[in-house]
Amino acid sequence: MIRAQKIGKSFGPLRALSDVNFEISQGELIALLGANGAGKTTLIRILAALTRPSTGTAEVAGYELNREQQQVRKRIGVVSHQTLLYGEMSAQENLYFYGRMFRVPDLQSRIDELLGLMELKKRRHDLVRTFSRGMQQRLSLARAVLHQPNVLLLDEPFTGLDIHAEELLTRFIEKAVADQVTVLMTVHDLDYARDHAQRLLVLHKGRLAIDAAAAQTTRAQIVELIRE
Amino acid sequence: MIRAQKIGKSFGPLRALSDVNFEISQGELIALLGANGAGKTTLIRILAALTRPSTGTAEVAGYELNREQQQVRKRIGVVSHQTLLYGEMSAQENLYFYGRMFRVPDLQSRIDELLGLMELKKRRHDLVRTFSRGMQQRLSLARAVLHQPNVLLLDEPFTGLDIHAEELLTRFIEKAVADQVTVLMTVHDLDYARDHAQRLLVLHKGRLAIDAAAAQTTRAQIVELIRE
Amino acid sequence: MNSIRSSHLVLIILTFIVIEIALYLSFLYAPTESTMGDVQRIFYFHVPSAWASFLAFFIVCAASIAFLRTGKAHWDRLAASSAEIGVLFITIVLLTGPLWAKPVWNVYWTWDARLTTSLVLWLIYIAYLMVRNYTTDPERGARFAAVFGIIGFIDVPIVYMSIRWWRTLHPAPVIAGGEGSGLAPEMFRTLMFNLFAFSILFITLLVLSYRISTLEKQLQALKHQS
Amino acid sequence: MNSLQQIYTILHKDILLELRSKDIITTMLIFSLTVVVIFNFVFEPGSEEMATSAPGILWVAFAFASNLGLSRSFAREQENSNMQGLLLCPVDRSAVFTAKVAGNVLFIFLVELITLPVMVLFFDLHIGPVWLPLLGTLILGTLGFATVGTVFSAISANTRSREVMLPIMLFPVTVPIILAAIKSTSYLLAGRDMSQVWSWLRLLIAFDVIYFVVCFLLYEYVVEE
Amino acid sequence: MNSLQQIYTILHKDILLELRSKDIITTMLIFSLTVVVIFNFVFEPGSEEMATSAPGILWVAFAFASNLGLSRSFAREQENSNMQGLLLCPVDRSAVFTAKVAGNVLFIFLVELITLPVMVLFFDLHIGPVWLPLLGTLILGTLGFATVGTVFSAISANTRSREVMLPIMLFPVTVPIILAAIKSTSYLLAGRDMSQVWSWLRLLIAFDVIYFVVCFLLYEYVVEE
Ligand code: HEM
Ligand SMILES: Nc1ncnc2c1ncn2[C@@H]1O[C@H](COP(=O)(O)OP(=O)(O)OP(=O)(O)O)[C@@H](O)[C@H]1O
Ligand SMILES: Nc1ncnc2c1ncn2[C@@H]1O[C@H](COP(=O)(O)OP(=O)(O)OP(=O)(O)O)[C@@H](O)[C@H]1O
Ligand SMILES: [Mg+2]
Ligand SMILES: [Mg+2]
Repeated sequence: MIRAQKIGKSFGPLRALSDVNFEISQGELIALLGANGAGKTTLIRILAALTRPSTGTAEVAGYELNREQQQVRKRIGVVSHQTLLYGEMSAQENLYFYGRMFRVPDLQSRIDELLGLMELKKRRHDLVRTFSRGMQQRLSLARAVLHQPNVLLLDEPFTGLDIHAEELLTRFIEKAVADQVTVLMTVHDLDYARDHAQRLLVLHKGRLAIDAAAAQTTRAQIVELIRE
Repeated sequence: MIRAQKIGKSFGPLRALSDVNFEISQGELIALLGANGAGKTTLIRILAALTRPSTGTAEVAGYELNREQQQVRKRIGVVSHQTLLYGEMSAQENLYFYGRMFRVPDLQSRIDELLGLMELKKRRHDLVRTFSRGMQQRLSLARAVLHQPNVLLLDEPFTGLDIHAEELLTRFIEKAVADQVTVLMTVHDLDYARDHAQRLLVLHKGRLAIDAAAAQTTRAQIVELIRE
Repeated sequence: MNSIRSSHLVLIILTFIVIEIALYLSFLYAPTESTMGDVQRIFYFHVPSAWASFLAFFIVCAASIAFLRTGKAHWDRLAASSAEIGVLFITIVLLTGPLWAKPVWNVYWTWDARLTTSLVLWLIYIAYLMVRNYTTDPERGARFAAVFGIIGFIDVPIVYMSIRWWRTLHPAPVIAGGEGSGLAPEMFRTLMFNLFAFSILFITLLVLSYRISTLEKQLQALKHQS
Repeated sequence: MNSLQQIYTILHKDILLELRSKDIITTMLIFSLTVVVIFNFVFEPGSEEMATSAPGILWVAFAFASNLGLSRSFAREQENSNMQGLLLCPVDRSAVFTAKVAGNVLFIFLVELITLPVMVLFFDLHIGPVWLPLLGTLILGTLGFATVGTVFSAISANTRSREVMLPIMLFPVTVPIILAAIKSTSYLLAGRDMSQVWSWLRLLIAFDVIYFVVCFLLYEYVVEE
Repeated sequence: MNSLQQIYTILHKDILLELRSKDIITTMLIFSLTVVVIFNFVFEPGSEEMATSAPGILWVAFAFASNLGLSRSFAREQENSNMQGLLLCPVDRSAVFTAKVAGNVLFIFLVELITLPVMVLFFDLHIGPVWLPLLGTLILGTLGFATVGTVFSAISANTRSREVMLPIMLFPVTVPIILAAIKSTSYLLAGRDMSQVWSWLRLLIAFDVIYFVVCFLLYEYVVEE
């Protein structure tokens, strides 16, 4: 479902990514690991068609990223460092807007379902700017999965979530994976990644240093890469 | 070092905090826990004199919050959900600016020390807006401790940090506490809080539900509060 | 339930009587002006409205200072109520003026000193109301409005004087206008009484509006508890 | 067209945000009044100049107000990188462009419609016989301004350090539009021959068409990173 | 004074940011030049009107340009809630105020200094004999404008539709300053008696002092949350 070929990205003199190659098949749950500044966010943004790679190509959800952006967009759900929510609209209105943009069928009941899942139902009519950090993150997750994407690209999705929401999200991801959704997510919690992900991708200074199942790498190996 | 008396805060009809009372003495490391929206950030912001409480008073670092703000400010270090950094200035320039504002003696060597500690030395001359999330968080931590405050108010300080930086910060906090610095920090990781903090404060819907040493409460008790 | 207090009732009745008298004086007692004709009777509402708005803006400033010093919310509510009523009265001035201007100057508007001044004042206090309403946090909104209310009021006399030196066309002051302001005694008496009547009207409106905002606040508080 | 519904959705969202806060319209309205008042101090009262410069003041007020409205309208897409959220949606860039232009034209035109009568009173203008071509001028000027403004505000909103770009680009580039609009308005108000007016109006239409086509084509390069 | 160093630190930071991006100065410059150009077209070139209204146009251009500069200068403190960072520093609010006013005066004055020669050319003004009092007028007008503007930009930054709220608050309140500045400028350019000019300049000084004192006292209520 995701295939990255020789992806590289430079910001001026700085090479954020070089020669990244990997493949992820449908229904896999992959954790993207790496030190701060390793290039995880940059990679996710490239796969989400938010930034163009300097070199290389990628295929997401069966479509070529550069040529068939619309098709890709329909099929991916993205959580990024920013919430992408409108502060002056309520939770409900934000979801409604994105739902319409994605032509989600039977939108209202889908919104109800997701607000229920994220336990935001009581606050659905409050403006998003009054939400606490964790509440915004929850809503941002709801926004990302609204249109039932086949591929989820999650950049530190657990940020700001309390342990209860963390469990909810874990269960949600597990269920999605069981439904053959492909998930690529960055996390800093190694143990979480090793317990839940089927495979680990570890970036080290912009290069893909490890691409292996959790059982095939030791924790120490990864820690060492992160420590530099 | 911190004494909160009957603190309450309303946002229009919403009561974010009601009747919060506690005391923290010098050199204590306290974890502030609670579900998303429980009021942790609001409490931290009040103690940092960034928001006025609707009711109640507090004393921080030996000074009354309302009357002696300048004295309080000199003695506290704050990490908040925002980085408070200038994106268009370099790491070095940001620290230099804040250092001058706090009249940090021997500033240049202090900056070197902190950039070294946070492992940002190589990037010191890059603009902060080009930093990755974790790098920004590291710099934000350096900014907060620049003037060697007696009291640290840390709102989710581990956000975005990789495991290596997490260890660095943990060690830094332990050392600070050994030097009689008082630390109040919010975290979502219960196990971390129970392992490291001397005492736990748990907020539940704006009220202080638990104020006890880690040994005196069970994990389940706290989890239940967070689950509602 | 005493939704209307007896003191309020007295005020309302007093206002009613005084306004009736004012109407009588303006339309029946005062003589018709020789050159302008009956339009001139606008005068008896035009000038007192201007006076009432100045009074209102003065109260906004005083209450704002009190609010910033004490932090007591009731000063803020007083300032807000007074500003709203002040804007109402200055709007009346801006409506009656052109109505009068069309027949006598043959245009609705000209960029004369007094007219421009009134418009600037209107803009200042519209901005005052907007600052309050556009601030996302109500507590800060109150503080911002108070600051703006004070700085804005410094302007009331300054704007008045400076523009007067700049250009003028509008009639000179009648009351302290010295010789030859040429007002018939009946007219003068009517004007005086109307000034008094509008002051009473202003006070009544202010008291009631303040009362409403107090009740609104209590209602909010009740909503919290439940 | 299959993106019509999405254009509508974006437009609807912008209108919703506007209705909620009434930001753009109310503030632009008061603002254009303020501009008129301030510009008055340029002239001696009742002077000839005042009458002849009314069209200029009118359009400058509209231009400034629009500039503010435009920058607000894009600032809204910036707060939480919402523009990226829009880019994640499966929608053509051209649909986003069209929706944004439509929203901007709508708001600016509404403000002009409300301000115009006030200006007519203030400057004692006689628009009775020419109200229809005047309205046409208003729409044409607004269209050109909003088209260019939409692209430029996207540029200025997207590229960080180039935050300055909106006014820097907008004013010089739209000087032809503003001028043509001022000219035709003043000819109309002065009761000049329609053929003279028409030559300026034609220019205005030409600018509008050119700007729209160019902006439509360029927009996709502007919104992406 | 013990906060002198902090005032300098804040000012230094603002200058550094400006030198890096140059956005405030460029924006203001382009803007005021555009206003002049547009007005140039409003009037018939070389006409009487043009000469008599030059001081007005000059000041209106400066006022609008300053408005833009002021709002940008505050927007910078907003990006990552930097104003909160400043509030965490142990520094008097009045020091922050003074530093911000100083920075704003500096930037605005620079722009005026660059724009002035252009205006002199465009409007064919003869400022030779009066350049010194003219400069004084420029500084005094700028000071008053920047003082009030600094307070208001802090307010407007915390309102919805912040770009528009600033001019809505700023312009009506600064009418006396703009007026006095226009008056003394036009008296100077018309070669009137210095005593007449002086009466307006005195007024300008009085306004500046009053506004500065009041704003200085009120600033602390504005920046806190
Ligand atoms: C067109 C809009 C007009 C506006 C905005 C306006 C505004 C005002 C204001 C604010 C005052 C009170 C000022 C003060 O007491 O110092 C005033 C007073 C007065 N106005 Fe007007 N006016 C307008 C038109 C007119 C016209 C057309 C006339 C009559 C020809 C007129 C006659 C007067 C008179 C006689 C006074 C009392 C002067 C005094 O006692 O100071 N006004 N006007
Ligand atoms: N817009 C940009 N301009 C310049 N450099 C950039 C930009 N964005 C990212 N970088 C650089 O690219 C590198 C990778 O950044 P990225 O955000 O992908 O890291 P990351 O792995 O997500 O880190 P973190 O764990 O801290 O989120 C970093 O060195 C960063 O400084
Ligand atoms: N400016 C505001 N206006 C209105 N409500 C607010 C505002 N700030 C916070 N709140 C509300 O106050 C409550 C407490 O928020 P706070 O940010 O303190 O929570 P928190 O404990 O920090 O949560 P999180 O773990 O998600 O960061 C929430 O219900 C939030 O919606
Ligand atoms: Mg990242
Ligand atoms: Mg929080």
